[in-house]
Amino acid sequence: MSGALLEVRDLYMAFGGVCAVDGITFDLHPGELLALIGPNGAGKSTTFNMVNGQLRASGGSVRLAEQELVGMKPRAIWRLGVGRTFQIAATFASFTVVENVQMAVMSHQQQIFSLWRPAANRYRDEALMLLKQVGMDAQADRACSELAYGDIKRVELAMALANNPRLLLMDEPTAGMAPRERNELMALTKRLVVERGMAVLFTEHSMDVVFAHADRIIVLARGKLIAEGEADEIRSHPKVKEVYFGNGLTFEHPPEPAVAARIPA
Amino acid sequence: MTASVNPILLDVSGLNAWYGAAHILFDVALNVRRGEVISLMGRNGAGKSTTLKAIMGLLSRSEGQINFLGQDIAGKAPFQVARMGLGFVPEDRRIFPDLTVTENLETGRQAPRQWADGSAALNWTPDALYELFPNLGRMQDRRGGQMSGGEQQMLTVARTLMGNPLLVLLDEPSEGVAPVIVEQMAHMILALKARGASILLSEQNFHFARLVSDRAYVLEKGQIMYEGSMQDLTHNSEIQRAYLSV
Amino acid sequence: MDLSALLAQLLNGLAGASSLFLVATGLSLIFGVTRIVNFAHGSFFMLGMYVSYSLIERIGVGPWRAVGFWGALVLAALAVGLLGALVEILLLRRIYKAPELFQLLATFALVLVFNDAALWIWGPEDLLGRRAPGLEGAIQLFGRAYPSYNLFLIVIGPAIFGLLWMLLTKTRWGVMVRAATHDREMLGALGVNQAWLFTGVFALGCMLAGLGGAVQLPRQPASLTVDISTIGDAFVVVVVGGMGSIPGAFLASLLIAEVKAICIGIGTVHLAGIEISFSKLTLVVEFLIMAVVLVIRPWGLLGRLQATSRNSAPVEAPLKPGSNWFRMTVIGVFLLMAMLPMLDQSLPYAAVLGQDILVAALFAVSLHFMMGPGGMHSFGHSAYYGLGSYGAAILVKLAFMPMPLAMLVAPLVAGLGALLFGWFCVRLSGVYLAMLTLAFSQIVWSVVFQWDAVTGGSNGMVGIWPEDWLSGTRYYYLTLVLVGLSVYALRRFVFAPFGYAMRAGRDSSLRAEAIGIDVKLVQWLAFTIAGVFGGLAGTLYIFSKGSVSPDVISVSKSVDGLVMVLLGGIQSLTGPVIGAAVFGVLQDWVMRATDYWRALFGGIILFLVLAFPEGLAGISRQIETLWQLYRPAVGVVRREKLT
Amino acid sequence: MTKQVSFRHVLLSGLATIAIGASVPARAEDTIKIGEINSYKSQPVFTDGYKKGMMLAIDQINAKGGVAGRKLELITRDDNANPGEAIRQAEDLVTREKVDILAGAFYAHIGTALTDYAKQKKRFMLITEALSDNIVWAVGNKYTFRLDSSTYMLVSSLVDEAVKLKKKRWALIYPNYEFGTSAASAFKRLMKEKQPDVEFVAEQAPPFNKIDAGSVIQALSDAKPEATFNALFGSDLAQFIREGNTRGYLGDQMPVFSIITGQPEYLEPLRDEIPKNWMVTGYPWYSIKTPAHQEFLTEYQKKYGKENLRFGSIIGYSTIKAIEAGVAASGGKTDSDSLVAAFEGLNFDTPDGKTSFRKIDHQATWGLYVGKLAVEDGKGVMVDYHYTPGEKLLPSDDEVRKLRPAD
Repeated sequence: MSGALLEVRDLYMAFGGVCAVDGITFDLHPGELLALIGPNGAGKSTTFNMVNGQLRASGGSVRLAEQELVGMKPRAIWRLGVGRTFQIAATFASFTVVENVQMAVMSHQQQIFSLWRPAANRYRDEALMLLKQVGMDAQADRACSELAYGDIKRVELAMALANNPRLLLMDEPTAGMAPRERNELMALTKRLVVERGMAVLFTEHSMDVVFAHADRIIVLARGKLIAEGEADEIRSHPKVKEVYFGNGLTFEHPPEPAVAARIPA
Repeated sequence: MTASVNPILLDVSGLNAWYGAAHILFDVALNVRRGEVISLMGRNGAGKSTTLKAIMGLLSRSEGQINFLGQDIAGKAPFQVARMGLGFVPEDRRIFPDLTVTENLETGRQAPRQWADGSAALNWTPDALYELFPNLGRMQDRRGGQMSGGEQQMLTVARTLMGNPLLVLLDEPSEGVAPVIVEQMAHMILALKARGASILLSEQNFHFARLVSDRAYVLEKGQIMYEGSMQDLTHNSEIQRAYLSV
Repeated sequence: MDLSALLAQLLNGLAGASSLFLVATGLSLIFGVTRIVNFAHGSFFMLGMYVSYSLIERIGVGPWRAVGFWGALVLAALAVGLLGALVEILLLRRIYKAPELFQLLATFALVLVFNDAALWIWGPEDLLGRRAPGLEGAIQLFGRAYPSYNLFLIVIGPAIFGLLWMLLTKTRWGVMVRAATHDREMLGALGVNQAWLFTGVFALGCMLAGLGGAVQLPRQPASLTVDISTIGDAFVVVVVGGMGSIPGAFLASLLIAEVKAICIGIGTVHLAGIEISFSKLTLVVEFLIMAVVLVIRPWGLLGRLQATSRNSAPVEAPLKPGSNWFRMTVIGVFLLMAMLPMLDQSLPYAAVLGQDILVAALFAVSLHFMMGPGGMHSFGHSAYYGLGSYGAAILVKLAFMPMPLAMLVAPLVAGLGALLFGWFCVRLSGVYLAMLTLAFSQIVWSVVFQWDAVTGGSNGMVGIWPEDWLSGTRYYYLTLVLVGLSVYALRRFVFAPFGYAMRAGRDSSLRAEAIGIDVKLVQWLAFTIAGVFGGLAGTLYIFSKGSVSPDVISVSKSVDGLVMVLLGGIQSLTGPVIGAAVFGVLQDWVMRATDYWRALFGGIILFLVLAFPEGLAGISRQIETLWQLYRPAVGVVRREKLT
Repeated sequence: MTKQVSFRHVLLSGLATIAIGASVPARAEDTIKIGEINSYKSQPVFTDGYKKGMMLAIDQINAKGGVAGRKLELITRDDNANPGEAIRQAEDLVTREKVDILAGAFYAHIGTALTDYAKQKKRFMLITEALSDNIVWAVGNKYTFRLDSSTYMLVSSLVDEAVKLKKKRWALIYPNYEFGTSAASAFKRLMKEKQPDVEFVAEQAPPFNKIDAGSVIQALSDAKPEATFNALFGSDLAQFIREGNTRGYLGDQMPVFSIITGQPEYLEPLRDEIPKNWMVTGYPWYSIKTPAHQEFLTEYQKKYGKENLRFGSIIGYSTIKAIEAGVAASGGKTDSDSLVAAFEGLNFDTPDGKTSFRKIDHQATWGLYVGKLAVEDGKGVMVDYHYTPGEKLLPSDDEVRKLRPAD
């Protein structure tokens, strides 16, 4: 027994002959923030979709605390304590902010098929607490359709926390946010991980965020796992530099000194 | 830098805009000269994309003066604005997923243009664009929907260039793509600038903006809070902290 | 049927497929690009017949009659295309931003207007066109006479198919059209005047429908009923083929025409002593095909999962519980309705009309329950209305159940039907789901229509009156109370967690599944609930009329419900009630006002469509927007500028 | 508050509309009001002539001073081809217009619904056109009478001629609804009775108004029948004939027995394509020489111009004549029981001669013209026809008693 919460073994996915994820293997431990990085189209979202059951893996296994997840439906996996946010944030557009979170709590409390008593006052306080954690409590009664993109991401996070997940999957959680907001959100995530003993798997394109917050990093390229390790190892990994970082000119803390003059005119 | 003596291409003043009932932009004023790359910076939700969309005529409700090449374009339909030589690259990679790369480019095609002084503007052909974006050249018959995010981002830009725009509005080009692609974007913008293109881009990535632009405007809650050269902004840590959350 | 007979029947089917393809492909094209469910497409087909008739009678005679005839076909198609362009410019262009399916309401109104216009111009009689010059006779094929005109039909379908395919894939215009299907706003930002693109597509689609009608004229007289019968066929073809897919439309029209021809060819057979009439099966065979295809392939034969179009409607506002004013209004209306029978001296008819409006309101509210919060559009809600009414009739007449018990059980019969059909339907989405509901309703209709022994066939069943102690005014009050309770209950459901789960599944099923909501199960239950209350409406209806006929399951009954919901406003919970009331009163009034009441009715709906594109219940929001739009800018609170 | 304000507006305007729509019109006490419900919008070909016929009779009667000292007044309502709507219109006519007599119905299912309504509400009802046998038999009741001849009568008027042909192999074609199916089963039963060796080799029942004529013709001709029975009409019939002519199914070799084809409504659109060898029922208004019909024709064309008559014209006219006779017989009383009593066995004049409502089943003895089709001056006409009075076309009283529930 490895003590891992999530064990991914030889995970494999093919779409009509094209191999999107090609036999990847990794572990994730409670209390750990694991970043999954790689170029667009490397298979990150596909991996996420297989872990939360939205796609059924063509091969390999995904185990959460010894339990096999492959073949289970997303909602069943969710009930086992796997929360998720999406790359393109999707809230329920005709709901208010707090209703979105209430919906998640009501689902967690198995009240979906409750037909009579109004939903508006159910678990409102719990939902407001969750919103407070992500700094959205002040906008609780706004319509979600009016929110800025970054705020929607925060609402999503609050929803994902509604069922006290053991494992949180976050697909580009800070996309569309300013640098400080990114750091704030990830710091919050890290705090939750520690407080709740959760594990988080997240994808991210902002290397500043990744290097600052991830405990460990795994790198995907063309469906294959090409590197795994802590920030320093990955930062100087030649293959990762080649396929993903480039010269790091747009990082706050570039792997090598950025020189604007190196850009050809 | 070089362009401050060049004529003004786009001159916006008193721009207000609304989403439904929400008032988003308040008296925004900015200008772009020929040959300049301008960054519109600010936090998420500050109104950067809204400004670009308002200039393009994509909002159902906006007020103010938008002068492009000496003509008032406020209130014109997006297609009219585009036909006058204003190119728009949206933030969310709105390629046409069922169309091939070549067909996507075709949707953006417009006739070659001339500047008011009679000189020819940049004239793009698919081949020229394939040279600028070698990746696209290798997948001319692939459907847009089957491309990776980075490739789609390239295609969106290339498609807009097919309209031979005199000024390109580029909405968050570095968003949601791998660092290596962001870098390519920076190369691309500088390459375009070298050929004399004018670009107004909205951007949150300060490092990216610093690399490519001459001047910057900083937006906060729908108002312009700062304008100045990129160099000045780089050294103004107060503004950076206050409005860019750096 | 021997082999030569089979081959000959297949050839017959081939000819039939062509005309079907022409009309269906235009519909598919229009839907693909504009997302408009063009209910008036059959009307354009009908006008194609009438216009070509008139033209042929003028220029298709005399020595140049051959030139005149073929020229008339082309001219008729062009004329109908031009009319389509006018419709797009004057009407549809103004309502593209309205909520989903709203354009269906506008095109429904056009059907009424065009039909009366045709009646006014061409008169009520069927007009049998001339035969095509040079193709009057028959050739010998498989030892049988085969009309030479059919050969022309067999050629024209594939020819148009080829031309369209070239147009869409090989021309710049075609590329633009395909791009507009996905994202017309982006296309506009690239410098394409999408308004004219849409006009062009709509005109082309209508022109194809007109051509389909024109080429059919030598085989079928122009008549005022072809609009409705054609639109049904065309929809089926489009859906079976896959919406927006032109090769799909071609394949589907072939499939349906051939299956029909073979059914007719088989005729009546005796199997194990049972007589089976395949000929009678043609009443419903296309809907059977559609149901089977959709169950196996949820997006039609060659269709693909529709990428979410960006060309979509505004987002619905969050639900708000009714204010005190609203509650008082509701109570007021309820009391007013309760007073109607007391007016039997001054307004004796008020209660009669009130009764029908109450039933219609329940029907509309139950439909809205699944369409609005549930996000499942239904073109076949009449199935449950019909099951409720026939359920009651059969329980009373054949099972000798007491009337009150039957009233209780019959809605459950409808619920059972919904449970069964819903299981298949919720696996689909969008227009496909809607069309599968239509298929099921047509299947129920055809069973009821032909099962003489139990349902009384096309004549229906009679003598289903309330028991004496519940008749007359008492029955009105019973209806009022039951409808009131039902509407209240459905409203409660929407405000309860279940209603939230319905809307969550509608807004984003991906996200809903990711927070543990079994979206399909929620939809299935919602579908069934809608079926039960739709059934109750049918039950209430039948005891007020005393008789029932298959009309209660007809497509037009479903369409009436749709019109009420859309007229009232699909994004509002009060919408269907207002829609039903306005629809009922309006129709009752116009039917008496003029002989051309259809045109008047259609005209009024068109006016309402243009004036209130969010439905009648959306008036308030429009007033709000107007108010803000013209409010002087100085009133806006400005934020402090940081310096 | 905008939401509620506008909601209130909608509501009030809705109620106001109900109120205006439902208000009682002024009543003229001295008229006998006839409330007539029909499918005006759905069946304009028939109802146009029908309404004209009714108006002609009313004008004539009122010009003579009315019936029993009261003038006649006609109020028509469209039923939108829907039985539920028809019932509501009946209620409207009764409650708001306070009509004395209800009449109407074109479609069988609407006629059936109104028949049952009459029974439930104990209202006198004259079904004018709907042909279903049920109306006088299976669901027949004390309060309902029917003017036009029934499906059974149409079929039975042709059977005697059909038997004379001594053809063994028959094909049947009819629209797939009650009119067609009951006509076909009546034809088969009557033929079997009179010619036991008859065989029905092909049977096609296309959906009404949606025939696929080419396939149908081929399927019929593949069965090699010697004669055909047809109950198609309207657009289906036109397609059947054109395709049948082209494919050589119809013609000299193929005798066809066809109900209602000779009615001008269905004959005129066929123009000169009338096939040979058809025996039909219909209404040859252009060549009926009886003085009564001549007078009707003259008056009709005087009032409406030289236009062609329809079968609807004579039905509409005779409807009013029957009501006139009924009211006269009841001595001007228009309560339902008096009218029922007056109508049972009532004799009345029509342009086709004396007709009566049978006491046993309330069916009028409306007669039928049976003859051949021919083309004259490029138009289809009936020739060599004879008139068969209705009483000869109905089954025996014993059989009727079995078919009709006791009142």
